[in-house]
Amino acid sequence: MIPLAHIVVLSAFLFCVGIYGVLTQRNAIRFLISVELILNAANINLVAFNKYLGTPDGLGQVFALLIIGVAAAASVVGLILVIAVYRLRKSVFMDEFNLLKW
Amino acid sequence: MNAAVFYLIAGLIAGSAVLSVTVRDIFHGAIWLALTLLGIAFLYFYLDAGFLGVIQILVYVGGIMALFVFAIMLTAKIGDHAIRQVNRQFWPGLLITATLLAVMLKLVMDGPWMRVQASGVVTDLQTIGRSLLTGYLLPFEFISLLLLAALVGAVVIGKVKR
Amino acid sequence: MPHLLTLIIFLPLAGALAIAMIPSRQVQLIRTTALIFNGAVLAAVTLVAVLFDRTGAGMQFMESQAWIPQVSIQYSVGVDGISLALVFLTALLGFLACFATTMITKRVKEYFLVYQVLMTGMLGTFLALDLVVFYIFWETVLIPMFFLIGIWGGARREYAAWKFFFYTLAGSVVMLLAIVGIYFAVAPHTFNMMELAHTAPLLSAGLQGALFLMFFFAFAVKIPVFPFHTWLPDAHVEAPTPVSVILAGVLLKMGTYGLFRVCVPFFPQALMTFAWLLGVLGAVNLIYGACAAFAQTDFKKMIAYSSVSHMGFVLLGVAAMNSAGFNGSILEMFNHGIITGAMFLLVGVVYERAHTREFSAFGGLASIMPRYAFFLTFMALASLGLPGLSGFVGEFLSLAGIFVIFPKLAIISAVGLIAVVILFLVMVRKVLWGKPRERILWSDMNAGEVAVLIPLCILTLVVGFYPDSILQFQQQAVDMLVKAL
Amino acid sequence: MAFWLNIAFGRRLGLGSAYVAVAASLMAAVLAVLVFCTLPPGGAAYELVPWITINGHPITVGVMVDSLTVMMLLVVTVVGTLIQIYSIGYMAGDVRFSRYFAYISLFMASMLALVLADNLLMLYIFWEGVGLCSCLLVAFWYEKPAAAAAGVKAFVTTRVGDTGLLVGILILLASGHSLRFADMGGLPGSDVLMAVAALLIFLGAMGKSAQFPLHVWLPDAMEGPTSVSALIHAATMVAAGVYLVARSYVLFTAHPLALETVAVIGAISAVMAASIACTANDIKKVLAYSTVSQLGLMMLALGAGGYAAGTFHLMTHAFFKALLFLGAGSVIHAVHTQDIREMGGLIHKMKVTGITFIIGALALAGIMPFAGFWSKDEIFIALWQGGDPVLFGAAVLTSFLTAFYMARVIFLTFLGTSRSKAHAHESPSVMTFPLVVLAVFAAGLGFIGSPWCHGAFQNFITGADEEVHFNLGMIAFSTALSLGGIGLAYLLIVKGVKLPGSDGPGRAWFIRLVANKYYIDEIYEVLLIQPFHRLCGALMRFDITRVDGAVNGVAASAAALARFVRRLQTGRVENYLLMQAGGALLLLLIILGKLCRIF
Amino acid sequence: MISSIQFVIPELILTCGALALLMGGVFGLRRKMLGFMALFSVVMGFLALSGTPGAGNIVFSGMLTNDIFGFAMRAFVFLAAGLTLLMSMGYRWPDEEDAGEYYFFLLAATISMTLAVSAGNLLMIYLAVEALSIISYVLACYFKKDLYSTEAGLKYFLFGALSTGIMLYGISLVYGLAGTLDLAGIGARLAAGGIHAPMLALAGVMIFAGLAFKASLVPFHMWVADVYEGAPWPVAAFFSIGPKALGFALLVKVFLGFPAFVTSGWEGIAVALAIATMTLGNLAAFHQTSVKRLLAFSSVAQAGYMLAGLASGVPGVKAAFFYIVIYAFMNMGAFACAAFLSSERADLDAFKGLGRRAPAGAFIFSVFLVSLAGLPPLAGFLAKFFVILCAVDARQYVLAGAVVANSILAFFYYLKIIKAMYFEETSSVEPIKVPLCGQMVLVLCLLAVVVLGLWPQPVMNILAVVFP
Repeated sequence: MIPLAHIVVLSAFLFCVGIYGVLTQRNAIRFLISVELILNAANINLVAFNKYLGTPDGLGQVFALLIIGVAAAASVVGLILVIAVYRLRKSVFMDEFNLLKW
Repeated sequence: MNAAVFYLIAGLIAGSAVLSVTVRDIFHGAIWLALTLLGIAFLYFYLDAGFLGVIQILVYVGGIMALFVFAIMLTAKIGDHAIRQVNRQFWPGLLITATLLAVMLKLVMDGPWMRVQASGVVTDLQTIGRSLLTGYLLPFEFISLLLLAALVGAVVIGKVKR
Repeated sequence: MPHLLTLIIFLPLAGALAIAMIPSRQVQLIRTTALIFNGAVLAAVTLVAVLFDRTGAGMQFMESQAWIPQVSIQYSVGVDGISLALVFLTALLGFLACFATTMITKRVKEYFLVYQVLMTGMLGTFLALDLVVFYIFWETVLIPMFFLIGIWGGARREYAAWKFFFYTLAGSVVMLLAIVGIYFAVAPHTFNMMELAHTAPLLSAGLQGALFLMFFFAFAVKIPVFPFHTWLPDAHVEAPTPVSVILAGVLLKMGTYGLFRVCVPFFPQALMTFAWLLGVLGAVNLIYGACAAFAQTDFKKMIAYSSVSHMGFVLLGVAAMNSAGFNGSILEMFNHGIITGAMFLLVGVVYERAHTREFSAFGGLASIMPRYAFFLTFMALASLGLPGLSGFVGEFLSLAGIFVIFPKLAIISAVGLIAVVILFLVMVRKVLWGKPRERILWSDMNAGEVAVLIPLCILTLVVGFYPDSILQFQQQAVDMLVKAL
Repeated sequence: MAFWLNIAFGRRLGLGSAYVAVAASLMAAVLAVLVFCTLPPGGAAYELVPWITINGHPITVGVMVDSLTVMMLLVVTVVGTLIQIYSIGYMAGDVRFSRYFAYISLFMASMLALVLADNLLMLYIFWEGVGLCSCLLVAFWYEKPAAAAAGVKAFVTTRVGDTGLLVGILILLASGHSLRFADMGGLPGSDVLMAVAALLIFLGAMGKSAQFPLHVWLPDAMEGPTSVSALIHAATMVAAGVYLVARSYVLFTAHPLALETVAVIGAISAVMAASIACTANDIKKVLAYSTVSQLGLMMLALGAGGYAAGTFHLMTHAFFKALLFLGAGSVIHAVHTQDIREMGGLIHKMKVTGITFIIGALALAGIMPFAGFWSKDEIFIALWQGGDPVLFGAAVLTSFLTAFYMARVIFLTFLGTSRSKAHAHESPSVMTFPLVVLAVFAAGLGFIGSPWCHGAFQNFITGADEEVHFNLGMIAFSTALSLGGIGLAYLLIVKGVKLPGSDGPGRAWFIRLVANKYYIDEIYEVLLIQPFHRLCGALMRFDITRVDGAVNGVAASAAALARFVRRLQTGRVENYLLMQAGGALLLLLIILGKLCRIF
Repeated sequence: MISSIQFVIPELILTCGALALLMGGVFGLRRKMLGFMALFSVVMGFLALSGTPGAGNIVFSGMLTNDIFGFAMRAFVFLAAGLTLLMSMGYRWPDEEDAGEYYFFLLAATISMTLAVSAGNLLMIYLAVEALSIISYVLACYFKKDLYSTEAGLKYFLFGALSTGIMLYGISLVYGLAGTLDLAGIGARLAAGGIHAPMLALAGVMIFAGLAFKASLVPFHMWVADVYEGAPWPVAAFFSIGPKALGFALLVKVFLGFPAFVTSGWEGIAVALAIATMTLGNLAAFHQTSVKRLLAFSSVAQAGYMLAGLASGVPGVKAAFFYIVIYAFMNMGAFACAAFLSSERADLDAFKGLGRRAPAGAFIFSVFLVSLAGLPPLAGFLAKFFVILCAVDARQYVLAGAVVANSILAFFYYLKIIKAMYFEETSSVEPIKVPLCGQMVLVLCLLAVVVLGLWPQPVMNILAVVFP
């Protein structure tokens, strides 16, 4: 099989893509997409470590499972916040929300 | 053979992930994200985590993606290509990302995981089930509270009084 | 009276509570209450002075109570010859300034409330024997003073209040660091000043020097020593008259008292090293203050700068490191409190009538206000160090002390004293002499104003003619300090 | 001891009225006479109360009485009493009549205490006390700007000298010596420090006795009431400087340099002031410069070793100069001007004043047998014996000029024709009585120092027992000198003879120089006063812009920094995210760098 | 298992309370009634806490640890929740909408925090923190029709989602490195050595980022001011004490609990961050005119002082937690005063003349502000004093200097409020009334600040037990 490191490289890449999206994209929904990528990168790690390190109680997979649930919850709240703001301002672009500053 | 499958899946994941955050159209981005998540599900299958793969497809591709599409539909005009998608800190952002990637890749390649090979232990569904109800009972219970809170939160914020 | 000192410290605070109970409309009652409590403090302090054992060098009336034993902080108070004079000064000026508070008409209740808190802070500072307690009282003074200047002050009161607050705060936080530093430097760790007087001198020279300079900075701001003095003119000028009296009379002494309580006994080696610095700063203060004062057109500002000048003598006395210097220095503190306190009262008297403090508005007041002329001349003479009045004794002792060590500085200071003389004589000439300006129909000082000044005049005379009346209290303590050096 | 009663009386009763003051000083005078009668040979000293301890040296309040003290006591009390009597008339009608007597009494008390003090510090204290009274009395008519300024000038200028005295005291203290006059004999003679101390003490004396270059205050001090000028600026206080030198004479005699300095300064003052007096037109200014000149003469005598001569002249001078001032006061009282060019022929209207004034003038000019003659004669002898021709010449010149300007004053004021429009009249008897008494003293006092009394004074003051002999040559010489001066004045003033070459340009500048008092005031103005004002102004600006500016600068820079930091909070969340990610990355790099030992 | 259940009885009580509140909200109970219910369940939970079994047992297979630190922190969380509830009950809400949900969220957040502070497993820590975060986003957005409140919620979410995402990735790396997420297990693995240090540093920084976000340390503090300003006053007050204390507790748990985590490469980091945090916080507050923003930045600066304690060795931890306890009272008091005396997003002008209009309120507010600034003899001084003491003891002189220098800076803006209240006058003289619950929270905090300033023994004794 391929070495563990290669899978971690994949997850690291995914993580960085997520960071890239977070840092450079204006659209709040794109931000959510990026965060999903970050969470999935962590999940890949967890599953891979679980497989390679062989945790007997399946911690990695259990954690990943829980994270999927959390990610769902976070997405829900995140999207509803985006929509709440959109309702008031008709915009989803993060750099336009700067009433609160200084 | 095995390795080739992995690299194929990895290529799929990486490529669609990049596209999901770079394509101009947010809707397309969501589609690419779905593809990424699907690829990750395949990866789970590849890593002998079939249950997780199924859940990934069900929850993410089925549930969360639907949410995304709804949200996009509610907020954006499809095909509005004229609007800039990249903010004003593209270069610093890219720089940070690139540095981070370089550091992480270097660390991973130097790290202990190059030599680690897969153990024989296979986490099957029973193991997961047993763990969730014994050792990880509290998180399992707690996440229900979390979901409830998120749900209530979504309702509170989302509902509009007529 | 086992808890006499504690009583003294917290009596004003009790007064504050009592005042808080009175509805703010009952101005006269509030005033009377404040006066009663301050009078009680004065009485208690007098009692301490009477019971004080003049042959004892150590602390008397000591009280000690563990407070935060984890870091060995004690509530510890006591009085010795050095602090006694200052406590008496505080109580006296506190009482008189309270009595002289007639010009405050707005927010009287709040005024006396913070005034009482201020009193507690000042008395506590002079009586505390634990560095942390000392620091606490020291800082307690800041906020009331900030209010007193900022609410009841003159035109630029806010600026003055800010400046006062931050300048002195900057000094005191450095002191806090030094306090913590000395705590860890000595073995066993302690904040107790009495123990520190024994253990701190054993520290290495470098450490002593560093801690000394930190403490000195804190005190220098308060004293104030050039070039850290610029808060003083602003604060003094903007503060209402009774507050100026307290500010000049007592607050500045907190700094000099700190020198005696901390810098001298704890860091004898560092004192030897930096005595020249103190001396030079003292001389600079003396001359610089007098010259800057001379150029002022504002009566009150001039007095304020003259305070800077007088504080130079205190520094010179400390730098002398001998009995004459110390005695002179402590006496000068006391005298300056009395004299400058009276000076500010006198400035207040004309300000209330003229509503300006510019010299150009005055002139020839001797003809229309003879009583005022008497008091102003008297105090000006005391200020310029006329022998026979108290100012001279302190100055002479300081000079005699410093001459032994730094003769050149003493000579420079003696010559600089001429500037002080010019300063005050010219002031008298500008304010009192000459032809009175037209349309001035100011009344002479009333009985109340005279009553406040008379005790101060008497003290000035008594100390001037018979310095031992004060010196006898401090002699033993000073001897002990000198011996420890 | 009863002397302290003097002080107590003077101070306590002074505030009442003139009569109380006069009574008090009269009592003091009586007591002084008593002291004189009971004085034990060699003097007596009484230590009374411990005052302060300076570095282990106890300073006590004490009284020292010896012949010098007694002489001063007598002078002060007698002259003081007479002048106070005179003042009752002179100051009549002044709004601050009682305050005047309060000040005078305070002065008397301080002066007596000064004379009685047994150590330098006590002396210094009352030294300043008399200075203060002088200042207050000079500025007594403070409504006049000139008077107010003169008061300040008097105090400040003497204070410059006092600073020297103070430092001198400090030197003595610091080198561990006693400040008591009685112990001064035991000081180490060769010590340079002691010479410095002596010179500094002399600086104090210079200030008080208005010696060059600190004499400038005395002429200005004439702004005060004339009776004050008589008491303080002629008879007593200014003599305190001479007294101080005499009192600490042992300190000076031990150091030739110190003594020479005294003599030289005295000589310069004597000649310079005498020359100025010749050109002054204000009667009080003439007398003031004359005082400076005579004090210089005393200093000269002391400096040349003529201890007895100096003190003798001090005493006689006190009487006749007080007389002159009072006479001048009487004149001013009558004609309401001080300019001698506007007087003349007053002797006809003011007989008593005129005659007594002339007696005083003759005494001052040194005409036999008036008091001044004998004391000046003593000085001449002392200088002659001192052997320095320059100093002797200076004394001679002074003496000549003295005779000249006194004659000038008399010719212009009392003789000749009246040029005054004012209706002059004789002063009331309360003023003329002291004049007469003083005139008696001025005329007769010299005899106690004359060979006819076998040099009673000299022996009294030095404690020695020597016979004084007539020195006929010297008598003739000095009499001729004085007469010469008077004659010259007669020629110039009365006859209007012009000196050859006096119109020439070469002389003009000299006369202008003298008439402008050698420009010393102007030099001070340029060299000291203006720079001081400029310095103060500069320091104030420095204080505001630099010292305070630095403080405000710190605050301002903190505020500016805060403004910048606040702007970091842009309100744009992507900036926050960038900060966050960048910060974390930076943290990571630092830690990794440390791990790899890069840093 | 029984003991595990016993251990979480307080949380169970809270859960029941939360559900009851949800129901109560649905049935339209008044806000005040709901408030009492919430307070009741918090009090009951607090009482139940004292009945939990003694330290030492394994709880939920190590998901939670039953130790004295966790116990004390849980008690603290209850205290913070109680104060927040009291303040919420005293606050003048604009309407009755979503009242039940509001208290539900508060209780749910409390549960998350109590579980987080007693967690024994990174998995549990992550879940609890994430739950708290999600609830916080909603709370910040509570005024959902308000531009500011929604913006605050969204910003909080955007910042928080990234932070917790990064933390999660770090946790996954720790799993890969140690093979377990159990804190004790990780500790053992770290102690055994042989772990790839750079990778551990990467994981450490990532976890740190997530926790520092909660504790609002620079550079993870940027959200604080915006979120506080947009959120309702009681919510902002809650954020400033609850999640912040949680962040510190977890930092201690993860980083200081297992020194191997931070042995290599981390020297000086905490000191630098502490200095940066207090300085930037104070500087940013310097020119603020919005009082809530000002207090928000002040809370950032205060976090810097706490971190200064943590950066000063073992005794410093004690000092830091002493600080946190005192801070909870004084900051809550300050927020409550500001909330009761002004309105949402009030600026300094709104405080003019309060010395007249609400003498008692203005006085108490001044006490809190002065205590926050660290002036004796109030508790805030002692807290700062102990931190400085520990910093000097640990030879962190620069740190100690920074603390005192910053306290000067801080005085400036605290005094600005006091100045507005006392020095300046307004035309309006109508008195301001504070409701009873509000008075209670003010008096409670005031007593704590004054009494603990003069007599800090109770807190010190507890801390002596917690950190032996």
